[in-house]
Amino acid sequence: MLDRRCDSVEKALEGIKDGSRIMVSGFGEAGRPNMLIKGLIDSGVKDIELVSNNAGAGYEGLAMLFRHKMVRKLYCSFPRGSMGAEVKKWVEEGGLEIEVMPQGTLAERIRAAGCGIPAFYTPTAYGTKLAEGKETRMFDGVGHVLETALKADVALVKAYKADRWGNLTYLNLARNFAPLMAMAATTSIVEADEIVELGALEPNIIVTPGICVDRLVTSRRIAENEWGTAA
Amino acid sequence: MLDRRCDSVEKALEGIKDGSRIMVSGFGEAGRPNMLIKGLIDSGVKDIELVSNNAGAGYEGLAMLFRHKMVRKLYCSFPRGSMGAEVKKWVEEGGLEIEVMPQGTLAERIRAAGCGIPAFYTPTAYGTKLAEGKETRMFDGVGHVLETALKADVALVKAYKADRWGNLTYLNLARNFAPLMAMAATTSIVEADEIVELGALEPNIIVTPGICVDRLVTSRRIAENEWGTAA
Amino acid sequence: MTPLTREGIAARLAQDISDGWHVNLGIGMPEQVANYLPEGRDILLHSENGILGMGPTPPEGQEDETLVNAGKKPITMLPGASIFDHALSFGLVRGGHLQLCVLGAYQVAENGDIANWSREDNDPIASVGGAMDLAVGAQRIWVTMQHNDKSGAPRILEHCTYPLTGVGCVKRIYTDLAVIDVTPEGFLVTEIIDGMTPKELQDRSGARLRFADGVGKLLDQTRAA
Amino acid sequence: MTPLTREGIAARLAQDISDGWHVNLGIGMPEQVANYLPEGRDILLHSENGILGMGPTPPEGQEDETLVNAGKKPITMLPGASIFDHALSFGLVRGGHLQLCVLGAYQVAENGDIANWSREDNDPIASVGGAMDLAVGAQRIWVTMQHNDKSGAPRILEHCTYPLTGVGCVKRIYTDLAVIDVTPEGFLVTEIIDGMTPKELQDRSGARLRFADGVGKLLDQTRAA
Repeated sequence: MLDRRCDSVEKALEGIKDGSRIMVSGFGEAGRPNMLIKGLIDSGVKDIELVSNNAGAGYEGLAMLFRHKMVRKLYCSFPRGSMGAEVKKWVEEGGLEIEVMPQGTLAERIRAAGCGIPAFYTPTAYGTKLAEGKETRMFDGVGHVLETALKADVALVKAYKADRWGNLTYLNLARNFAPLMAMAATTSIVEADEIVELGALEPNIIVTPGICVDRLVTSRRIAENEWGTAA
Repeated sequence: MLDRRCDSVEKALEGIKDGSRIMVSGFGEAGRPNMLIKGLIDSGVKDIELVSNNAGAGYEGLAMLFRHKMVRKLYCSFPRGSMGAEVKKWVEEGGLEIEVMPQGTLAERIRAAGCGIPAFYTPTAYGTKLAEGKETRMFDGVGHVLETALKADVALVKAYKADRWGNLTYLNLARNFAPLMAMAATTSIVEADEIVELGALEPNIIVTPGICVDRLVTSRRIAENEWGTAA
Repeated sequence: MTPLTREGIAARLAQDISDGWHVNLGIGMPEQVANYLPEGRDILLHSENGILGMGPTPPEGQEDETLVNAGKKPITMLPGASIFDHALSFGLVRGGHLQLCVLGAYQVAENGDIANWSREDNDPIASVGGAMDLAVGAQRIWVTMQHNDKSGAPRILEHCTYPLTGVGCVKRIYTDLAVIDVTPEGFLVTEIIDGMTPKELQDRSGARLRFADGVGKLLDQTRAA
Repeated sequence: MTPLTREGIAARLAQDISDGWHVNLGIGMPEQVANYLPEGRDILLHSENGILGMGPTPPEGQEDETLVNAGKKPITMLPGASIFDHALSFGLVRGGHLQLCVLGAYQVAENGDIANWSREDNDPIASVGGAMDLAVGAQRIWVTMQHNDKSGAPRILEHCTYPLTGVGCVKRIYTDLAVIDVTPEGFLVTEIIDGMTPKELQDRSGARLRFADGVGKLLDQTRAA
């Protein structure tokens, strides 16, 4: 019987190695898998290469991965934010490396990894400093940049409803990067608001087919005081 | 007021020029916009470059575009079929040119056109005769072929439900190429089983946002005897 | 001679958006355009994080954490809104489907170059977001900005000095002083605030301006809306 | 000595599909594998036209024109089925998400090359469908075919003579006479029908066969199912 449900967050996150590349879904707080992020912090994994549109904010959620110095490298489009000054300091101190890229390029690179496309040309960033050192090529007289697939060892993804095969739906703008990341990682781990009976999700409204998902847990909201303290 | 509905099939198809490249959604009969195909035949447009996974069958629907000698070139993955012998004859007589490509490459080339990606690398067909003459490149020791976006002047698309802004849903396996084609053509023309009030489609289940659609008509089943006769 | 307020710039630009357009409004001043869209037009707002048909800010207390815009501010959905993932969202952008994107800018050059994401070459947290995708992808880029920076330096230039966001993509600029088209022959002023002379505007600009026949008056439209 | 029927080949292969696998079955003999899937395993069938969780043929009169497989035959949906567009469908294929694809073949070479789409170099309507995508994309390619063609010529070869579908991708072959792994050292027979000697099988093959220690008996599993 195919059943991707796990009994605990610990089991869902089992086997994540130091140095792993980990994608985390979400745009701002919408679609952020906070329970899995908390589990990742508890696991003590180190030297993460994090793929996330931004770096988080405040003293909860994604931001705590940085405050606990768990992140070695960040692939993102928008490292600035309310935590900008601190992020800048961590980079200047040498503990954190950042690869900034346009948001659409980030999305398409992740999508490409999931779809078996190793590289593609995009007009985005041509002629700017984000294209420096990259291969370029003209198509129909317009400059384009060659971008490569961005895959990961692990994806942590927040979903709305799920079934035991791992079929997923998302709610509103919480969808954002989640379907792309679920498909682009070797091991995709999902927290869903609700796990429903097989067959309860209408086949036409499923956004991520279960084939993209490896492990599944029911989501729980992490309270402010559970995040602990860190730099 | 944004209202993409047209009063008639004639208006929906207005302005299609001889020599246009036209995409037609559908896989077998699932998702085939037969009312628009019939309208295209009635319009008498010539020298079409047709993009469709296959060539149709029998004496109705897509097949009639060929029987009426309206198609100059076909981009597809599977020209064989119940009409295979005739298709072969038309090619050998010189009236029809066929560019065969793998089905996934066809889909991805159309998707690329809609998404502003002029070219991408795929492992599909590497080392086969369908890659002959194409640019190739190794990624991680695996051979890949460079494929380019396939766009069109017009897309004829079948949908399930639509609203006046052109938001679309599809039913089951009738989805197939439709969302990709709607996005890849300069003018996308849709026949929908039902046109519902704005707001009646739940935002999370819309597959094609209205921005991809230009003209919209309510679908009507074309009876067998309406197709007329031709070679 | 009264320069437009930020709201005035946004309100003026809003008048030029046609019925049926799909529009992305950048973070900051461009967002305010949403408050001045002319009545009776269906204008669909796109946000990079995956929506078309974005509605106004919800009443306090009715915010939903799954309904936020690219600036992470709470939004609502209009009837007819649609939701999609980030790949499709930027497919729509890059694929040229949006009729308009309004961006803020530090600088615009006379060839249409725009600089709006970074003011230093080695900022370790320079943040581009979706600006470069929008710059190359939207059918037209309009810019809203103050005509001069806080020190009075011009932002309308022969060449941008800050790192570029996009090359040759800006079609029109709305400032507190003027509306300016970017044409193959350079900047063309089509509207100017009452009481300002062409020479005064030229003196506050860093590139040669041409003036359209019958330059119009740039009016405050905030009350009209 | 009774060679397996087409159904027998399909039934034998079906036994080797693990619980939880997502599987694409090619048109023709591979499709019949669906009729012999072992009880108690969740095996999700994929079809290129956009479904996972394909169910059996519907009863006559209950066909739905929106429910067809890649061979355009009527299907049903299992509880837990999901629908997606052609780009995502082939993204799943090309991206290596399917645990298995079963293809028919004209020829398989000892390096794993497969030829299954065209028997002449200049067929103007040579039709590839999704075979090349599946050949490069699935985690493993298993082939079902008759050991010899109608004229008795071998289809297991040192080199394919027909146009290739994929390079070096076949992992295992199920024929009416044997089950054969494709290994870095060439063909390795793991099962053979009762009463056939290794020499007889070798004589009907066009490349050198090796035989596993304790080669098993290839049994008819059609009744077991």
